[in-house]
Amino acid sequence: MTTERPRHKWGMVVDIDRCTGCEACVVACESENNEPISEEGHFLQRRAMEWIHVQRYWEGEFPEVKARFIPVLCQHCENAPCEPVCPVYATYHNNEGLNVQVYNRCVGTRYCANNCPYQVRFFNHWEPVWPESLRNQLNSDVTVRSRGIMEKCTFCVQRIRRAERQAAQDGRELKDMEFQPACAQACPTSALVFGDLNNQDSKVSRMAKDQRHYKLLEELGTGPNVIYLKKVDVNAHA
Amino acid sequence: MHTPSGNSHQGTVPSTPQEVVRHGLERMTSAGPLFRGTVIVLGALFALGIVGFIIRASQGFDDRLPWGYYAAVFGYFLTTAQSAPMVAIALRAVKAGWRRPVARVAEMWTVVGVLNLLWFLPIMALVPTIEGRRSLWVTRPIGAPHAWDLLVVLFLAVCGLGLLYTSALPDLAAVREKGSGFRQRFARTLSSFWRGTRLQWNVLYGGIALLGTFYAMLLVFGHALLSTDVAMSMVPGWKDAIFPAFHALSGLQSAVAVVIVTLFVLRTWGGYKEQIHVDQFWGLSKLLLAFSLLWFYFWFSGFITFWYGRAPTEQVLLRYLYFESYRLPFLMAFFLNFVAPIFLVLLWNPFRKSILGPTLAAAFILVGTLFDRIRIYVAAFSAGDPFADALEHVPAAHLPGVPDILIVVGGLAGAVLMYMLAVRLIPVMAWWELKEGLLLRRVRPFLRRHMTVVAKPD
Amino acid sequence: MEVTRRNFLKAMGTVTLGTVVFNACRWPEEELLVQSPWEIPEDMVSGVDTFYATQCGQCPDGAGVVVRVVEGRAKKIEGNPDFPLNRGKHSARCEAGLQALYHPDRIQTPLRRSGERGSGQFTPISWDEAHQELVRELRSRNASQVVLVTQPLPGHLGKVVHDFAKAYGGQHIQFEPLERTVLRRAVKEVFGQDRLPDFDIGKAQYVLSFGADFLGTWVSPVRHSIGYGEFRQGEGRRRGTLVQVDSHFSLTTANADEWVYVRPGTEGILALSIAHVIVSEGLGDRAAADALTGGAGAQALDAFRPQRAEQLTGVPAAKVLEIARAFAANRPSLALGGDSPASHTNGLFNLIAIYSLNYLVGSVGKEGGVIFNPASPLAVPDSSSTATLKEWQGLVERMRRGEVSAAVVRGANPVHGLPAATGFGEAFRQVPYIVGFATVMDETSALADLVLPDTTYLEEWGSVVPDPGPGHEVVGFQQPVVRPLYQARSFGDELLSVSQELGLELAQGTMREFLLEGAGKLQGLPRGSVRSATVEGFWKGVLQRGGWWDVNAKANGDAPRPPRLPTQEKLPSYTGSPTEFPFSLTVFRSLSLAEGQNAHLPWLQALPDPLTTVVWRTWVEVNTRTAAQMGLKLGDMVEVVSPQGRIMVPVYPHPAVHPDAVAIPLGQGHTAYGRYAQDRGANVLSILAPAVEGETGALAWGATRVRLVKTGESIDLAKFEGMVPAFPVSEEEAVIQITTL
Amino acid sequence: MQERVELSHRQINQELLAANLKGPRWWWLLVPALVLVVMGAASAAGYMYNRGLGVTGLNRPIFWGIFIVNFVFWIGISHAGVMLSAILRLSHAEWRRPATRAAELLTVFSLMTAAMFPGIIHPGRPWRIYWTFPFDFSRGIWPDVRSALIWDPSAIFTYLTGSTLFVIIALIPDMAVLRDRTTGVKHVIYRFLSLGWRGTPRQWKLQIVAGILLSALLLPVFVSVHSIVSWDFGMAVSVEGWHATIFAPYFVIGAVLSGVAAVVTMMALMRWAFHWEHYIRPEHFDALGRLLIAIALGWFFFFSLEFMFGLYSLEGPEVSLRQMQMFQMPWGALFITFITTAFFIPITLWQFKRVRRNILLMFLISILVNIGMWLERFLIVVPGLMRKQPLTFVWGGYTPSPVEITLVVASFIFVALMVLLFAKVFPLIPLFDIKEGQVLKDEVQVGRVRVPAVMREE
Ligand SMILES: Nc1nc2c(c(=O)[nH]1)N[C@H]1C(S)=C(S)[C@@H](COP(=O)(O)OP(=O)(O)OC[C@H]3O[C@@H](n4cnc5c(=O)[nH]c(N)nc54)[C@H](O)[C@@H]3O)O[C@H]1N2
Ligand SMILES: Nc1nc2c(c(=O)[nH]1)N[C@H]1C(S)=C(S)[C@@H](COP(=O)(O)OP(=O)(O)OC[C@H]3O[C@@H](n4cnc5c(=O)[nH]c(N)nc54)[C@H](O)[C@@H]3O)O[C@H]1N2
Ligand code: SF4
Ligand code: SF4
Ligand code: SF4
Ligand code: SF4
Ligand code: SF4
Repeated sequence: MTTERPRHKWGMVVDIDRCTGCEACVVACESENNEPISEEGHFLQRRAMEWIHVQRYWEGEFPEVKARFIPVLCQHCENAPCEPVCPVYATYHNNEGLNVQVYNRCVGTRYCANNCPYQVRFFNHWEPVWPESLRNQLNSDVTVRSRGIMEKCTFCVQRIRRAERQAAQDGRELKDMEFQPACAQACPTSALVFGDLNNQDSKVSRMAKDQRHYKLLEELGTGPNVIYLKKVDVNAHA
Repeated sequence: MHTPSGNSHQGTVPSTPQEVVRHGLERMTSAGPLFRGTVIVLGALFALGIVGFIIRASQGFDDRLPWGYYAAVFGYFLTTAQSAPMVAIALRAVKAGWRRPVARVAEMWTVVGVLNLLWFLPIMALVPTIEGRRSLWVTRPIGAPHAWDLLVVLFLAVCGLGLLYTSALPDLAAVREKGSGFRQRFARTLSSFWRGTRLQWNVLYGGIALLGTFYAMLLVFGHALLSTDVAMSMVPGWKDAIFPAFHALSGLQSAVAVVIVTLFVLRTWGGYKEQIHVDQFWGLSKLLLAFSLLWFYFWFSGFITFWYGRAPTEQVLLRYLYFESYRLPFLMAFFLNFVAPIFLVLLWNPFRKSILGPTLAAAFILVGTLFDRIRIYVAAFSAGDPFADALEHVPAAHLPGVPDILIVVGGLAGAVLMYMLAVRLIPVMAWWELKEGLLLRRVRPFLRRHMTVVAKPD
Repeated sequence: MEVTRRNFLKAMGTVTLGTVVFNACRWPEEELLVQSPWEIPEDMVSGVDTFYATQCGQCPDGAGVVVRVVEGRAKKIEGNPDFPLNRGKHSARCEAGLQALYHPDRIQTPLRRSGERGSGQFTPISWDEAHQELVRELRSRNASQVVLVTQPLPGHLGKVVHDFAKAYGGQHIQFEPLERTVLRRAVKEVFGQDRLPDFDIGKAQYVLSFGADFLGTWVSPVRHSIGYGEFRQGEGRRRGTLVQVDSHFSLTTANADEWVYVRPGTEGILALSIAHVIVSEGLGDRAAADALTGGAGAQALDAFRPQRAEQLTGVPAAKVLEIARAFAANRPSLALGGDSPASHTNGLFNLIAIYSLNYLVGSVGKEGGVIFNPASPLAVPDSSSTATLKEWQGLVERMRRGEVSAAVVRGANPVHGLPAATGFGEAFRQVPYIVGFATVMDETSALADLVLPDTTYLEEWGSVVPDPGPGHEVVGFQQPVVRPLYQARSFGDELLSVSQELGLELAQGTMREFLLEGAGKLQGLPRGSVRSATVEGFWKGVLQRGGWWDVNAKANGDAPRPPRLPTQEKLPSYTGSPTEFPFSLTVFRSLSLAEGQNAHLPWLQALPDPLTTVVWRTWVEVNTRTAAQMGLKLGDMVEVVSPQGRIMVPVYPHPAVHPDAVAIPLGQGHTAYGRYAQDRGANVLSILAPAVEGETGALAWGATRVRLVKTGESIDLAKFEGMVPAFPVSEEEAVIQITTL
Repeated sequence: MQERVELSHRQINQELLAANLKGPRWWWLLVPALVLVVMGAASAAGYMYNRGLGVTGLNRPIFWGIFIVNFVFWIGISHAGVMLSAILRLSHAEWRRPATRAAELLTVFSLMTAAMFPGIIHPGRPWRIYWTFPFDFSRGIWPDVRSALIWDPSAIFTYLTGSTLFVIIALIPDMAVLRDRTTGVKHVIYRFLSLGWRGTPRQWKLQIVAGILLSALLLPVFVSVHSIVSWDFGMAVSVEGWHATIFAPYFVIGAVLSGVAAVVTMMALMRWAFHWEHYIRPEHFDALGRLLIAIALGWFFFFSLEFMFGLYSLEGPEVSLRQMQMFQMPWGALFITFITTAFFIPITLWQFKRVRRNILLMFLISILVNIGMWLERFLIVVPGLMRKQPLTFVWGGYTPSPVEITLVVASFIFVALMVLLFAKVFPLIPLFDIKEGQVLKDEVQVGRVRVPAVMREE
């Protein structure tokens, strides 16, 4: 029953010159994707989950101190180091550029997490628990993972599918910017933009060609589908 | 139990100590036309090599590129001739009974160390400074790598000669006693103090062991150092921890090969049919098999890690060293160092147990190693700017010109020439070891058969 | 022997197996189900969803949101793309409204206190009973002795409460911990406006911000952030420059192109010094300069010569010149201020000086500058002014004197949110009768005699007139997206119903009907985003789009007249002597928990502070060097001692805090407020001096000095950052790449 | 000098079968105690299955901890068996005879133990681990052969099967001995296990051929197993401390070092526990000591290369990883412990013959070596993950939890228990091998000394 899908190549542009570090994207993603609540203990055990998270890097010393922010999520690498190491194909590349995580297949070796250079894979060390009432909020489009399973940003694949179904129902092509994943949708500064990199006219394609573009840890050759736009600092000695 | 049958020792071996020396002296002194002809040809080739060198040198040392083949020969000497004594050292260490005719043949090759020392001097001018590039020398000790590499090459040559001299002492003493002419004078100068007292023998045994150990460690260290300083670190982005070990291992493989080929030559044309037997080939061919497998294993360990890692720098390196620029030398090396010796020869017991089989495999390996050194050193010298962070693109291969061919051929000729001349001065068989062997071997009846019993003194 | 041995082994085996099995018998059921290993769940169709437009109620700013509802359950809150204020965007706090709705500690039924006040013992009662009791009590009391305490209430609910208080005769008092009183007064004095203006950051070329954390927590962060995105990399414009003059390293400071460290409380002096430069160098608008100085020109500002300002503010004179010139040259430029400058005893002086700068560069009422908001088209509160600390102190006095016989509290938590030194908590306990409307029991409602289960904003009708608005008329409509949970009843409905029984002159019917009436008025205008011939059509329209707005209905009237700038500096004063209390205390809102209103929501508790990445805790930021000198490491517990009290908090060595200051976020230290908030962290308000801003009587939350006392204890401080402070390992391998483009 | 005792076959049978036929008293005290510990560990595992891996100290980014360390460690120990049996058998090392079965058993049991870690202890969902096997066509999903975690089980199971066969084949003659000396149920069991062994020449020949064949076949497997284990790490392009080309041979030789040291430990224990002074003699420890010197030196060479080439890259994260490893507590302390116990202390002490022949000292040193080698794995696995890539924001730390420590400690107890159980049923020293040695031993008179010799067809 697999249907032939148009060959999209989903990607995201992250303009870190726009990003303020407000973390709206973080909660949006947690809410959309049924991420377990990260309790204090989870942080102390360093097992907190934030599929997208904002990293802060310090530079310099007081008073010449700078703090810079960068949102980091799964880069949906074209050449993903996490994929070939998974013994059971629980994480694989689909033909739309997504690094897909099939929770049900995962046996929990955590090899993929070791081999993800971006550290964006999160393991369910504990069974996630929600108080009964909070379970009402769980997104019915997204699996609730159990313990022993790896999880990570999916590019909100459920939203992609929903939009595709809608477009199919309406008998039309998907439109650029018709939908956004939760994080990009929330981002107040529009630092995150999602779209089809195969479509030359899409916003994301245009932005990806900005002269500020770079990829995280490009030297590893992972071929991320997340493209960053450099931070501008007029005072930086370049 | 299950080793080859054929009690080959009986009867054929000079069975008394006196016989051993007499036969040896005879072989040392009688040089036939074949020998002379070869020496002349080699001498001529060597002279041509010097011409090649002069042509290169006249172009100066500013550009590294034209010197790639010259460096490859240096690496080749290190891998073959200078590694050959390892065979003697290792076999003595494990007290292999069949080593006795092999040891001197192997350690005699250290004479080439002197040539390689001279050979290395121009290379020092070619190695770039380490500031701002990858290098084994993370912080800079004085003159690194130039000083240290030179020291290693120097020590290797000296230590090699020392080892040769020490182990040859009793035999030189024998030449002193039994020989004549310049040979005797030479032997007398070098061995006048040797009286064969118990103490002297003990010092000798200890000295051989000590120098051997030292040589072995120095050699491994030298492989690591030189292969890194003169090859790997000159290719931007090449970070391959196994490479020095691979270089050393390749040295062991070639060492065995060199010894096998030398044994074959000595046996076939040198008149040592009685001393050199299928036993020696059989023993060495086992080693050759092991080293050839290890050659693949070490190569593969490095290769697969880069291949699987798929980082762009590593991909470019693979393309440069294996798939594009130096594909031909690599394929030759791969075939000759691994595929041919293993699958054509060594896997098949009848071949392996023969004299021709191992020799053929060894010959493959010697040629293959030459290609391999070319792949490594010429690639290192033609990789462009060693101060770059990584290879951005695949540099083109550097093809040999006429001077390069002259240098390679001349260099090899020179090395063989040195060996041939050395054989005239120092016995190529360790007579004292052969004699010792005679003492420790017995043939005993066992069940309904006779078996050789070899005693192993502690 | 044989038998015993065998039995022994057997026993051992059984026990071993037993322990394993026994241990594993609580195996989660799902694990034993055969899961499909090849079907990807995301490929499967699940429920059908509906989207309802409504208003964000997570903070007073008012954003339009769309709530995704599947089978009657709210699943996701998203920005309403149509809503002019936030245009589809929202903040982390907004998103977490779902957890306020489904909070596991929601009050489910009306409760009557059954133990000592504050003991937390309550008995559930029926709504009927509760309602009767409420009516009875209100009827029986002297109305003038009754106070109605709420959070700032905009729109129709505000109107209902306001009207109720008026008709009934009680006092309605609105509470906000870090008040905007000074800001409102400054806007009034400088621009002559009652409503807060909109700052057009997106079109500005140069933004000079004095202390305002406008990207994080100040006024309308989502709206500012949308503008900021444009300001940075908007298409077809030059990248703007943001200079942050601040004594605290806030999220906005972190994002500024330049951080100008200024001595706390002297921002006004700096602003005036900048004005001095602009006026004296003739860089600015001449007419404005004349008006501001009363025609005296730079002379009038002589007290603020850069050299002198340098001594007072600590900002080098050269820097003042540089900023002044850049501010004047790169127009449109915009000056705004808040937070730190407003938090001192000279707050009004500071803000007046700061906002006046806009006149000099012609940014008043202009694109890329300060844009004014028109009054609401409906007669509902459009500016949520709150009581000042002075007024609260007055109320405390009245309570102490027994002049308050009953209090009805809704949505406000002054017991937690007023500085402990005001004595509010004590006084409040003496009020004879307290009614608390709450969704989750907080410190204030926990003291109530009658606790009524309120609805969250996702379950009730209402409206919002955003303050500040986007520069034109907007009325946001709020509708329930799910049916009220448990027995929750909307405060507005209950108040209307009570008023009817009390026979007060108030709107009849329910909140929905009241709102419908308001919709009718708008429909009658007829202009704006939704137009319809019928009220029903209009109603449907506004509910679909989440509100009504008219982009052409802008603030009218003449350009405001510039105020006269002060000629003499006004310096802040502190509580606590510098020798005894060497550090000035910076109190700041938590990005996620705000002033504590959101502390009950686990997503927000778990949201890392953007700079320290600390979660679930309160911490004190001490400069890295200072901490090292004092021998303090991450997680070392210290007592922060002010003249008013002490709290225990762990240290976070912070590279960007001034060596003479320490900073503590608000938000934690709850003794109630549900499982996620209770008993975690410390409430810095409990050591704050009840200092007031001299002119307005507002809380001066920056006026306290403290000292640190080592306790020798240490905790593991939960934070998101790894085990080493994040720094770039090398320039080539920088994660964040920089360009000067 | 080799000291040998003249032993009759009867005496050999008596002494070596004592444990099987009678059983020492301590066995009955020790085994239940060990069972208790293993039971405790089983409960810990049950607790972990129940709660999830949260009960470990694992976290992000340290996703692999001491379970994997222990896995690598036991795989390493398992190399002892084949290393000793196969290589020594192929090279006719006479002193191997009493050590072979112990070594092989160590292989089998440590492999079993090792396999448990990635198999049923370490994964998040061990009850799904069978998904890593190609077991079902209808699932439509096959394991991904690109994953080293698929190579792992394949290699390990091949190795386990092969080495088990190896043990069984070597057991057959001894089973027959036991069969002939028991009655009742035991007799039936031993009769079954001896597979109709009558000791005919044909049977002997087959047994020997099978042994040789298995030796030769197992050698590549033995190399591949640990190479593959090393590739679990080396292939990870993302973990700078892991992505080194040298890992395969470095791991293999490290494994051999710890494996042979473990054999020393075990032989000392066997000698003391079963009073096998006649069989396990100082000369064996001496020989093992010399072997260990060579192995340790080789290991150190690879270690140095690995370490130096980490720094060679001059990459920030890599350098800071090394810095942390050496200078930051507790890693620095662990590092010093590791390098002194795994190398410097042993290599120094082993130089002395008096040490090599002192069984207590050898026992203690062998334990030191394995403490060091365990730490070596720890220092590879954990710090590498702690400092992954330049994303310093995520750099983390790791402390193993009590559950992890319990399971790791219990793995040692488990192996001991398995060996003890085995010792109850099977002889720990191969009777036939000892007897063969007795038959083949000889002496040669050289001058006035009698030199020990071994009979051999050569
Ligand atoms: N294949 C199949 N077809 C059937 C049936 C069957 O069993 N199988 N059963 C038949 C029967 S008995 C029935 S009754 C029909 C039911 O058919 P429908 O009436 O189409 O019922 P649903 O699909 O359950 O839901 C209708 C929509 O209402 C939305 N909704 C949920 N809550 C609210 C709300 O509060 N307000 C508003 N405005 N919308 C809301 C939901 O999101 C959903 O999109 O289907 C009939 N058709
Ligand atoms: N989770 C969930 N629950 C729902 C709904 C939902 O959408 N989701 N929808 C609700 C609604 S709208 C409805 S109408 C109800 C429907 O609820 P039900 O009335 O329970 O409907 P069905 O599930 O279709 O079951 C009808 C039964 O009648 C049997 N049946 C079929 N044909 C005949 C017949 O000719 N004669 C007899 N005697 N039996 C027959 C069928 O085999 C079946 O067992 O479910 C309600 N419950
Ligand atoms: S970012 Fe990590 S998880 Fe995502 S595709 Fe790349 S390697 Fe895999
Ligand atoms: S943790 Fe799961 S997804 Fe990751 S490698 Fe293991 S089985 Fe595959
Ligand atoms: S794309 Fe979706 S899953 Fe990925 S980070 Fe954004 S919201 Fe989360
Ligand atoms: S929501 Fe946007 S601006 Fe805020 S942290 Fe995320 S990416 Fe940055
Ligand atoms: S700032 Fe306040 S009103 Fe605006 S989206 Fe966030 S929580 Fe809602």
